[in-house]
Formats: sequence, C-alpha cells, structure tokens
Amino acid sequence: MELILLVVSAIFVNNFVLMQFLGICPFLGVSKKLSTAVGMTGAVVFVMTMASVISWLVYHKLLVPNDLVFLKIIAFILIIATMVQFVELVLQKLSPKLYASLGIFLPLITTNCAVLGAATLNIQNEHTLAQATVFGAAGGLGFGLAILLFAGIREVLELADTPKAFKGTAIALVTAGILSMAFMGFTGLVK
Amino acid sequence: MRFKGGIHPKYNKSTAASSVEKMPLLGRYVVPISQHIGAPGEVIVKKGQEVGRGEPLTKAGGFVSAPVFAPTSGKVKAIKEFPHMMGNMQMAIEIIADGEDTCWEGVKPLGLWREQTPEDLKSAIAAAGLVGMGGATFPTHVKLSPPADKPIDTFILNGAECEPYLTSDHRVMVEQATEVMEGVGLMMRVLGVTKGYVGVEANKKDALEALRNACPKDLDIEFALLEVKYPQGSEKHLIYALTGKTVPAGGLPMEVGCLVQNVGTAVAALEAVEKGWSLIERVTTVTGSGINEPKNISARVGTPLQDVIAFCGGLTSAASKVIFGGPMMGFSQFSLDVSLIKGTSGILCLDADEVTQFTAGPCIRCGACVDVCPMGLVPSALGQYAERDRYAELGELCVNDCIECGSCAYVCPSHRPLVQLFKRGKAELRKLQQQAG
Amino acid sequence: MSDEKDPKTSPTPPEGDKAVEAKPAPKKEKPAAPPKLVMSASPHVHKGQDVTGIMRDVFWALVPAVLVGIWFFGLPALRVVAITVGGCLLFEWGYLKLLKRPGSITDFSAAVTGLLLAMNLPSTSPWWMCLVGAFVAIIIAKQIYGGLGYNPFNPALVARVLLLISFPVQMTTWAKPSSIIAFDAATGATPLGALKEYLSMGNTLPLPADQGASILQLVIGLRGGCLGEVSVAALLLGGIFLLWRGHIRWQIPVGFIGTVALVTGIAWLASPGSYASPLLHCLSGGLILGAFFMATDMVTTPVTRKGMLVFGIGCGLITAVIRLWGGYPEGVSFAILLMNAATPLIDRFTKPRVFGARKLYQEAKTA
Amino acid sequence: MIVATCVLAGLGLVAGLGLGLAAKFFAVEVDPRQEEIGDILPGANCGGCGYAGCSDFAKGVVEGKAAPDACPVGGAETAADIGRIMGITIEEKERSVALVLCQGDSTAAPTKFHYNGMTSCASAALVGGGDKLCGAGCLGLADCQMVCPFGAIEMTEGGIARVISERCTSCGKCVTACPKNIIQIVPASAPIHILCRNTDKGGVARKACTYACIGCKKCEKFTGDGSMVVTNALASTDYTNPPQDPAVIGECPNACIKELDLSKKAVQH
Repeated sequence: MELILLVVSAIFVNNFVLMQFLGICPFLGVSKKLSTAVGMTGAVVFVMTMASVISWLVYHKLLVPNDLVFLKIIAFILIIATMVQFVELVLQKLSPKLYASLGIFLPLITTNCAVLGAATLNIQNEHTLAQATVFGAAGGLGFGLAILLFAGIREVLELADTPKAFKGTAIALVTAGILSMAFMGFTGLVK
Repeated sequence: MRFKGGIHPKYNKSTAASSVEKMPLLGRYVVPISQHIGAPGEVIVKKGQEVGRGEPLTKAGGFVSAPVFAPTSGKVKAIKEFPHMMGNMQMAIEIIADGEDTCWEGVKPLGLWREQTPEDLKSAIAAAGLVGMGGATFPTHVKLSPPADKPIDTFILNGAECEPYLTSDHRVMVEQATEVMEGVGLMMRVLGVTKGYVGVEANKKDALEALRNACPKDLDIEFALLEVKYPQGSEKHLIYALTGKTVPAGGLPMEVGCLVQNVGTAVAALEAVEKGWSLIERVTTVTGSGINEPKNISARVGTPLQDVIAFCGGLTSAASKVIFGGPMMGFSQFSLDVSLIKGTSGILCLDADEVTQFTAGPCIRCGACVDVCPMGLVPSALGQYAERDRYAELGELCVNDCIECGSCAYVCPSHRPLVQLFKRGKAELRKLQQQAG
Repeated sequence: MSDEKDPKTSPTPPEGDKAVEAKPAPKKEKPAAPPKLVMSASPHVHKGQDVTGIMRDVFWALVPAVLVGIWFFGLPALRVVAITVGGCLLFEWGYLKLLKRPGSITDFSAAVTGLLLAMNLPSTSPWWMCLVGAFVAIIIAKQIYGGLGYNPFNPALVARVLLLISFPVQMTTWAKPSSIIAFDAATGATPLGALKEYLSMGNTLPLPADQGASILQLVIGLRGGCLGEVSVAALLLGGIFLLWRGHIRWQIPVGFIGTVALVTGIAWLASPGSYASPLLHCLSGGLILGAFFMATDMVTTPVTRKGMLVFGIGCGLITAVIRLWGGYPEGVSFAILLMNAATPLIDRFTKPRVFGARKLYQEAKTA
Repeated sequence: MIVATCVLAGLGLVAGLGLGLAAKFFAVEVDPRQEEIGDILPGANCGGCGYAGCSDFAKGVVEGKAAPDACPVGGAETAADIGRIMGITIEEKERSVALVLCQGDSTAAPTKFHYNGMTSCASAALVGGGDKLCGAGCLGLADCQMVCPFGAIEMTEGGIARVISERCTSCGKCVTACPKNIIQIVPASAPIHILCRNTDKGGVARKACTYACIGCKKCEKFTGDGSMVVTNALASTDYTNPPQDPAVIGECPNACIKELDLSKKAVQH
C-alpha cells in the first residue's frame, strides 16, 4: 500500500516535471513528436531506475560506511553519466533513427535534474532500497506521462494557426503551464 | 445491412415523374476523344471525312480504353482541343451534321443475346464503347473480364441513384424496365454468373416494381429496396447493403466476387448486342433551380452543353453554377462549350441563392465528418494534415481509401473544402510514391 | 496553406475586371455571353449548418441556468455575467482588430466562453477577477493558440482554474442563495465544501441537516456554489436541448456522470460513514455543468464516439478521485483540463475502423 | 582524503571499464567527415539539394552519392569547404536565382470564373485549371511563398508572385511547388528575360493577358543568334547563351521581355 501511494505520489501528485519543475530541458526538447517522446520516456525510466538503485547502493554501502557523504553529488553524477553513456551506446546501435531524433537531448539526460533529483530525494526521504527502486521507476513514468501528454498536444499544435510570435517554444511553455495547473488538481491526494 | 455513416441531403428529385424527352438533331456535335478512365483512343478519321451515325471515330488505345463514335452522320470539321467537362482543354472531334442521320453501314446486330457466346457478347460490348454510365466511366468490357483468380459469382445492378437531383436512372428503370433486365441477363451470361441482385433506393419503389415485373423467368435475381441514404450507390456500400460482404480497403469489388453495373450500362449492352448500336446516346437529367424547364432528356453523346440548356428553356437569369453530374460528386463548369459525354448522368444548374460562396474556417473538431464518413476515416484530421502539406501523415490516415463522396464537406459547419483537400493530397501522395519508386 | 490567415479564401474577382466570355472556343453565333459561373470542388450543396449556428444554440442552452443563478444570487450575479461576457467579447474583438486576424466576435464563441466562465465563478467575485478571467480565457487560452479551433484546453476552464489557484479566497467565498428581490449578503458553503470540511474534522456521515442541502434544493439550485452550476434542472434542460440538436453526443455526459456515480457509489457502499452517496455527488458541485457543457466543448474533446466515451470516463474517474481523496472539494475543472490534455492521444488511439480494413487502423497503415 | 580519492577513482574505474566493454559491444562506425560536413552546411533543411535535410545530404556526400556542390543555399563557399573536407577541388558554380515567368496580374489577365475553395494554387489548379483565362498564368494563391524557406517570394498588389532575387538561394522549392510551372531557375547574370509561359497562339493569347507572348518571332529575328527562339508560339531565352542587347525589349509588342538585374545578393548574416 505504501509503495502504491509512493507511485501515485511520484506520477501524479509530485510529478517531477509538472509539479517540481525538474527535467524541463528534455521535456521541452524532445516533445515535438510522440514517437521520440516514447523513446525518451524509455531512456529516462531506465536511467532513473538504474541511477536510483545504484546511487542508493553506493550511498549506503560505500559512502556512509566510509564517512564520505560529502561526495554524494559527485558520485551520483558519475553514476548517472555512466548510465546515460550506456543508453546512448545501446541506442546508437539498436535504433539509429531514434538516436538521431533524440540528438543532443540524450546525453543531456546526464544533467537532467529529475534523475539527480530522484537519487537525492531517495536519500533525503530515507527510502529503503525497494522504495528507492519504485520511486525511481515511478518518477520516470511520471516524466513519461507528462512528456507523452505534452507531445500529443504539440503534434496537434503544429497544425494550428498560431501567431508567429508564439510559434514553437513560446506556445509550448504556455501549454506546459496550463498542464501544470491541471496537475495541481491532484494536490492533497497523497500527503 | 446498413453501412455506417452517410448523410440525408435534400433529394430534390423533382424530375422523377417526367418522362424522357428525345433531343432533336443538332447541326454540330463535339465528341471528346477521352470519355472514360484509361488510355484515350487513337483517332481514325480525318478532317473533312464523311461519317455515318455510329461510325467509330477512334479505336481503343489499349485494353483499358474505349472508342468514341459519330453521334450522327456528317462531316468531320475539326480535330483539335476543345473545352472538356473535366475543366481543361482536351482533344475532341467536331462534326457538322448533314441532317440525314444516316446509319453507318458497319452497324450490324449480333442477334438475340441468349444465342451468343460470352466471348462474342463481350467483344460486342467492347466494340460499342461501353463505359460505366453512372459517372465513373470505367470501360465495361474490362470490368467484365475479371482475372482468373478472382472469379465473379454475384452480379449487382446499381439502381440506387443516391445523388440528389438526378433522376435519369430512375426514368430508365421505369421506362425501359425490360431492356434493363435483359441487359442484366446478358451481362450475367458474359460472366457466367447465376446469382444477381437489383438494389434500388426506397424512394423509387415504382422503379423496383417495374424491374421485378420485367424480370425474365430464367434469371435468379433478388430485388431489394435500399435505405435512402447517400452514398448508397457507392459500389462498396451497395455490395455491403445487398450481400453483407465487405470489399477490403484498397481492393476492388471482385475481391469479394461481386460486380456492379449501372442501369444505363445494362440497356446500352443490350442495344449493342441486339441492335448493333454503339454508345452514342444516353439519358440524362437536366435540373436545378438555375434551369427554366427541368426535364429528363435523351441526348447524343457530344451534344454541346449550351444546346442542352437551350433545349431545356435556357438558364435562369440568376444561374451561377453548372455542374456535370450530381451535386455531391459532380464537376462544376465554367464554360457552356463543353459537351455531354458517356458518363454524364445529369446536368445540374444552380442559381445564385443556392451557390453561396463560403469562406472556409478552421476546423472546430465537432466530429460531424467522422460520424458521416462511410469509409470510417477521420476527415477532420485528414483535412488539417492536407492543409499543411503533411502528406506522409495523410497516407498513414488512409486518405487513399477516401471515395470522395463529399459527405464530410456536406456537413462541415466550418465549410471546409475537405474533398478538394483530399483530392489534392491524393495527387501529391501519388507523386511522392512515384518518386520513391 | 493557412486559409484563415489569408483573406483570399474565396477570391472575388478584382474590380474593373470585365466579364470575359467563357473560353476560346469555336467561333459561332452564340446567344449573349453567359454569366461568369462559379466553380468549386464537389460537393456543391451543403447541409447549411455553420459554426455560428452551433455556438448560438450552445449560448441559448446555457441561458436557463444563468437565469436561475441570477434569480438566486441576485444582482451581483448579473454583474459577474455582464463583466465576463462583455470582457470576453471586448478582448476577442480587440485582439482580432489589433492583429488583423480573420474571425469575428459575432460567431458567439467568445460569448459562450464568457458565459461559461461566469457560470464557473462565485457570484461574489470582484470585478477585476472577472476581467482577469476573461483575459486569460480569450487571450491566453484561446487566441495565442491561433483562435477558434486550435486551443487544446477549454478556455473558460483554464481561466477558472487559474483564478482558483491564484485567488483561492475570492474563488471560494459563496453567497447564500436567496432571490433577486431579497438579496442576502450572508456567505455560505457549497455542499461539497461543507462535506470535505466536515469529513476532514474526523466526523462520520451523514452530514447534520443544517450543513447539507436536500435533494430538492440541489435539483432546483437552492444551494451555495458557482452561479451557473447550482440548478441541476436548468442545466439538464439546456443539456437535453443540445443533445436534441445534435451538438453534443451522449457519450461524454453519460460516461462522465456514470463514472462519477459508479466510483463514488462503490466507495459509499464500502464505507457509508466516510463517503457521501453517489446521488449527492452527481447533483452537487459542477458535475452537471461540466458534463453537459464543458466536457462537451467540441474543440478540446475527441472527435470519435469511442474517444468521447473514453474522455467522459476519464473525466469521471479523475473527478471522483479528487473529490473522494484529493485536497480540493471539487475536481470537475481539473479533470476536464487533464482530459483535454489527453485528447490528442485519445484521438490517436480511437480512430474508427476503415471500411473494409481487416486489421485495426493503426496496423493498417503499414500494410 | 585518500579514502575519498580511492573511492572516487574506484567508482570511475568500474564505470569506465563497464562503458568500455559496452562500447566494444555496441560499436557503430560513423565517418567523421559526415559530421564535419554537417557542421558547415547552412542547416536550413530546405531540401534544395534533393535530400531530406542537411544531415542526410552530408551522409550522401560522404557516401559519394551526392555532388559536393549540390547545396544551393551555401553556394560556392560551402562547396569549397566540402571539397576541402572530402579532399577534392570544386569548380565554382555561377549563382542562379528563381524567376517567376508571369506578369499577368489582376489588371492584365482576366479570369474565366469565380473560384470558391482552398487558398492554394495546387488545389485551385484542380478546379478547372485555375480561374485565370490564361492557362499558364500565376494563380496568385501563394503556394511558392509558403514553401520558400528564405522569405524570398512576395505577392504583388496585383496578386501574382515575385521573387526577391537578393534573398533567393535557388533552392528550387518554389519551382516544384508551382502547379503552373512558371517559376524557373535562371543564371543571375543574364540581363534579359521573357516573362511569359503562355503557348496559345496570337489572338487567344492576347485575350488571355495583355502581357502574353503571342509567338510573333520579332525577338527571334532581332537577336538572330539563337539566344531567343520561339517554339510552340512561345518565345524563350537560351540561358546558356543569354541575349545581352536590351534593344530587343522594344521589339516585343506585348512587353513580355524585361531587363532585370538579378545579380544583387543580400549580405549574409
């Protein structure tokens, strides 16, 4: 039950993108097409889950025993960067098309604060390993939900007769704002 | 079986009760060389040559092609480009009548159709230049030659005439019921088919009764009254309504063993075989608010439009649109110099009140077009993609399955010219596919 | 090719353009030159229904509920309606003029937005809040997306949610319903608000009689709430009118209200002490207004019947979850906005089956 | 301190080893020149080269499928750069621009019917070939303007398209977009142009447009060197040997021939 609440919280109530405003860069960058957004979701879910697990292990099994908690951030970044590199290599081999369409945003998952955020929140909220894994995966899915909804809207916006001044990122940001407002309705579902 | 979608426009079939009037002989005819889908024929007459009525002016330019004929006896005055009802200039043969209307000596009846072999019947039909007279103008003999792996087991006579205003098929069914049914038997013999259907929309009960009474005893025909709904006369939907079979998307009716023919074609087939007549005359409806005397006429193929209009009392002063075919799928004309062709089932003249010029607005996604599309497409999305030249998406959304029936544009509250967008989109898509090889 | 950007969609002939007779054709004595005809692609006839007509019907369908609201909440309600409708028309007109865009305020769409916004505000709303709402609805939620037809979110709802988040106090100050003559400045609570408050204090149901509203009061609208959402009877009248005119499809309201009833019903059966009855849930709050008028907004909802049903069910689910377990007492606006966001995805996955296609639509494209 | 360094170093080592193994496993060969070329291309993704965007073109060049000087936007400089990367020399191509061969605006060319439908030339051309009486006339519904990635096409007050030659990169998008085929890529240095594509004969053409070429052959006779020839009742310029003498302009009875300076080029930002 607790894990379910954690999932609901991470996907809806405290959605990384729409409620905590983390990971905005890929959210805006690769939401132009639904297919790319799906690919990005996959990459983020993978990286976030793995990063959560490994960083939890590194923190609790390596840093805490050795009294090296101050290395937390740098160690996490290292882990995340490695995971991203790994995903990049795999994608380039297995799906060059997706690799090309994700472009710069794939390596930029490294600096995706949502991933680092998940890793540090795990520590801050004193999650167990199981909770950390679920939190990472659910956080990634929350990111996915947001970016998929957003990509759907943006694909349609492409066809809209938007005034030139608002075309592209401007209207996307307005849309993201409204979407975030709508997500506020979930406030209070999980304390 | 009811098909999904469809619309109920105002039918305005005011000429349903007026019998067919024969147009008197004219002094001049212009016969376009291309009156069918497929390769245009090769001209076999010369300028200045004397021709007899029914003499071929072209010979078929391939298998999917059909010859055209002299509508009356006279002299070939010119072979050059004339305005064509498709809206462009096309090669046509101008004939000045000598007033004698003498028959070409080559006209020879084959005899009673029951005594002929299917092959002979088929070649007679091909020689007479028969094409689908409902408007699609696909050469009939090609339709009657299904490939060996797609045998036809069901013949369907299309008497739906679902286009508003048009009554020519209706009159043919009432006035020439015997000929229609004999023609049906003839074509069933060509195909070696034993099972036939006759489908007529419920607003033409008299036509169905006439056909039923005229049906020869030896034919196994099922007569069905169809729901009055546009586009009931679309091949795929007619087959579905009558037999419950669904023609696969992108496929032809023969995929489900069906073949659909128009009533006019049936009569022409009989005349081609038993009288030796080639297709030089057809029944057409001249109607609408823009014409003074709406009527059904029987006119020679190649009759200039302005003579047809003059015969029907001329255009009203407010007339502002002239359409070849029905209001849903017909082609509007800018010139009265075009001529009647084999596939002209009607000439609709609308006056200015009915021809409001709309300004297309943006799609408001009301979904009315989705509800009425008989093909199960999403016209609203197709329209938006077509408008932005997004042809790849158009292909993904199956624009090629669109039958251009116009139901979507008919109901669109934003007056979006959806059919025009789809026609354009299909053309561009075809170009892209050709480029891709 | 953005025809709406270009004023030339139906080019009229330039002036001074003398009629030229048809085409270079064989020279023959013709009667007087025929008139220059109109040409267009098929079809050449039209059902005759247009956007303005639809919007006008929606407008009239809303009027009974607004009148009831004005009757119960008095002149302040009338003032709110006047400001939002006037504001919406003004902003729309100003924007179209300023940016020289096609379109016109006479198409009733701005008026409908204004009316819907007013119906979603408490009658006590200050004038400036109404104006801010009108601005957000017309300019931000609609016009900068390209105007009518292109807004992904329901403009009136965007405005309402924005106001609710920005000015929670003003947005939850409810006047007690009385009547236009005997205006009563006392404030009260909405039935759902009272319910949430009551439950959050650890009490068990049923609600004491003085805090709730009877079924009859709910139906006629004698209860606290936004000025247009109170009278279920008047709203149903308008909703049925729209259904009869064919402007809304049954899938959305039925899916929406049905799901709310189902979910709250299950919760109520499981624990009648902590959850209110489905009847109360269906008749109170903005559910009827939302289900018949906001969730059925054509532009922001799916185009297919199947999609509409999915949309309605989604709205109902989210509404029920927010009402039962969320922080806000009412979730209709949030639910509809969230489902608006999902509309493109719903559209994508609920395409009808192409006639004769053996496989499902999505697969057919690869064949 | 030492522990910290060791831990980090150890972590880095593990990660590095893992990645190294993964890189071996999932290795993909990419020609480095492809990226280099991609970097120097203009990035307009106009498709003027015939490829689906700049990176596709770069791939084509590296694979030897695309001509290194095929990028019309980058022009000679880009071609030279690509040549340097590929290790080949490129001969400089002459600058060319698009030109609309029609002067039949609303004052000159009458219409034959009232058109009601999409504001798009390609769509309008499906309805009776467009509303202009002249079968070759500019329909003025701005398809070319819409596709031009460089804003180099404007619609005149009389409702026909005009190329702003300073901005034109001769990518050729407008040429394919025009359903009437009246936009042509011409060398920017050619001074004299025939601005008509109507192939109708004298009287018919004259009725269709006051600027219509009637095929009178006066220009052909005047130049005499084959730089202007009349075929199919339509005069055209031989752009491999363009006429130079502006006096020919006066010969044309319908003012189809114009002297235009197309060689100006906008400053590149």
